[in-house]
Amino acid sequence: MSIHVKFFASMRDLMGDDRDIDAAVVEQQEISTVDDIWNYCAEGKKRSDNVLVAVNMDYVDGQTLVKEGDEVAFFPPVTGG
Amino acid sequence: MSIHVKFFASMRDLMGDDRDIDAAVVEQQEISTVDDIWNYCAEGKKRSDNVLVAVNMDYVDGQTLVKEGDEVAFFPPVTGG
Amino acid sequence: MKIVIDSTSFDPWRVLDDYQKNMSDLDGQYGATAVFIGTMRDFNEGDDVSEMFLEHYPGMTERHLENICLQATGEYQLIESLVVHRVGAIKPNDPIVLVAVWTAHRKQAFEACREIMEDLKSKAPFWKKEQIAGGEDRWVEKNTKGY
Amino acid sequence: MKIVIDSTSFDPWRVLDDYQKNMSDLDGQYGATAVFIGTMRDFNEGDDVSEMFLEHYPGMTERHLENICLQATGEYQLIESLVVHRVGAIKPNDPIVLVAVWTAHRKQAFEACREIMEDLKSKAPFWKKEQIAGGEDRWVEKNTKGY
Repeated sequence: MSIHVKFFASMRDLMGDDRDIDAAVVEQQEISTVDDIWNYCAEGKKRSDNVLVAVNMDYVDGQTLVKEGDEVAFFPPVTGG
Repeated sequence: MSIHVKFFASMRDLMGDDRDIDAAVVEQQEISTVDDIWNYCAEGKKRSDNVLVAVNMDYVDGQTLVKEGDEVAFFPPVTGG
Repeated sequence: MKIVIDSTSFDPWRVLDDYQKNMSDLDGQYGATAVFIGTMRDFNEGDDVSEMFLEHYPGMTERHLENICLQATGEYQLIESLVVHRVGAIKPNDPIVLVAVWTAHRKQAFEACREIMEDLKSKAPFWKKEQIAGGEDRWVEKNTKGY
Repeated sequence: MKIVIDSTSFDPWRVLDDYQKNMSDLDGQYGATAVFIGTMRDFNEGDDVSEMFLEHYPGMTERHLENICLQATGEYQLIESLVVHRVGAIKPNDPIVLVAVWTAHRKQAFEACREIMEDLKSKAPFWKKEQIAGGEDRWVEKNTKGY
């Protein structure tokens, strides 16, 4: 089990392709919230205030707890329609 | 030349068919406004507050002056759409 | 801009398809289309309605609808607009009215379509007479509220 | 209620015709239909746009659109609703989005259609990338205002 991290649209251009964070890494790095996930993946890049986050396809905020098996997605403001 | 008077929908049920008021009658009866037309045609029937009036297909009120050749229409609130 | 008073049943999607095909010189310009269709229901105020007759004031009705559309065109920068309204004998599930507008952006399309409909409902000279199942004809006295 | 994510071009009037034909058990019940269609324009923010790519979040997009329609169904007593949204490569004049609702009365139809569109524009996970004539691709940064 691991945490699946997805980036969409311009967020993928910034952060690279989707990635999995292994369970061992989650435990070792004490990754427990959405903010922790970002910090682990971002290599120092700042997260803009308008970046949206979803856990298991529901919108959440940065303090939301994540667990192994979760899908965490970061993406820019939506522009459909 | 005469004044053409039209009634629509439930107003026709109340007032009867369209009619023309001859120029001679217009002069003799001193018919000069929409209200005068109603009073001439209505034989004492009261005009409900919500009755709409158009002269030459434009909405007007009762004090509007009419002249020979005009088309004056009385009708109930509209219910299209 | 087009106004149609139609004494026979019309298919709204086909009317829209045809109208838009004739707008091909405007391809790429409009980003938003808003459409409203009013359809005859088979009940009203608690009664089953089997048929309806729609009377209008020939001449004034067309003129009033044109004025509504002209005003909306200026107020909302309409690229195109179309109004179709049935008259005469109407059966349940028949479309009664179609209002369609084409604009650059959605705000204008939504607002213009609704405003044209509200103006039509409150001022365009049409009158409905309902045939009630097992009862007499009756003139419809008022419309439902739009806001 | 139906949600469609479509990777090929669709004809909105035909989609509506087909959908409504399958609603024949509801004939006579709905008195109002409101439709919005968003179409790709050939210019944006002063530039000519020759093509667009629409990315989405498979799974979350469908789920979010379903939730929007479920909520609107309760709030506005929708009898039926349909949302179709394009993804992938899109050309000018292609329809991008279709929202349609069927209700008893017009107030609910107008309000539900607009609210579904505004929710879709502000929260449904879609992203547009424009191909500018003689320029580079660019992600669209924001939508125009809906109110």
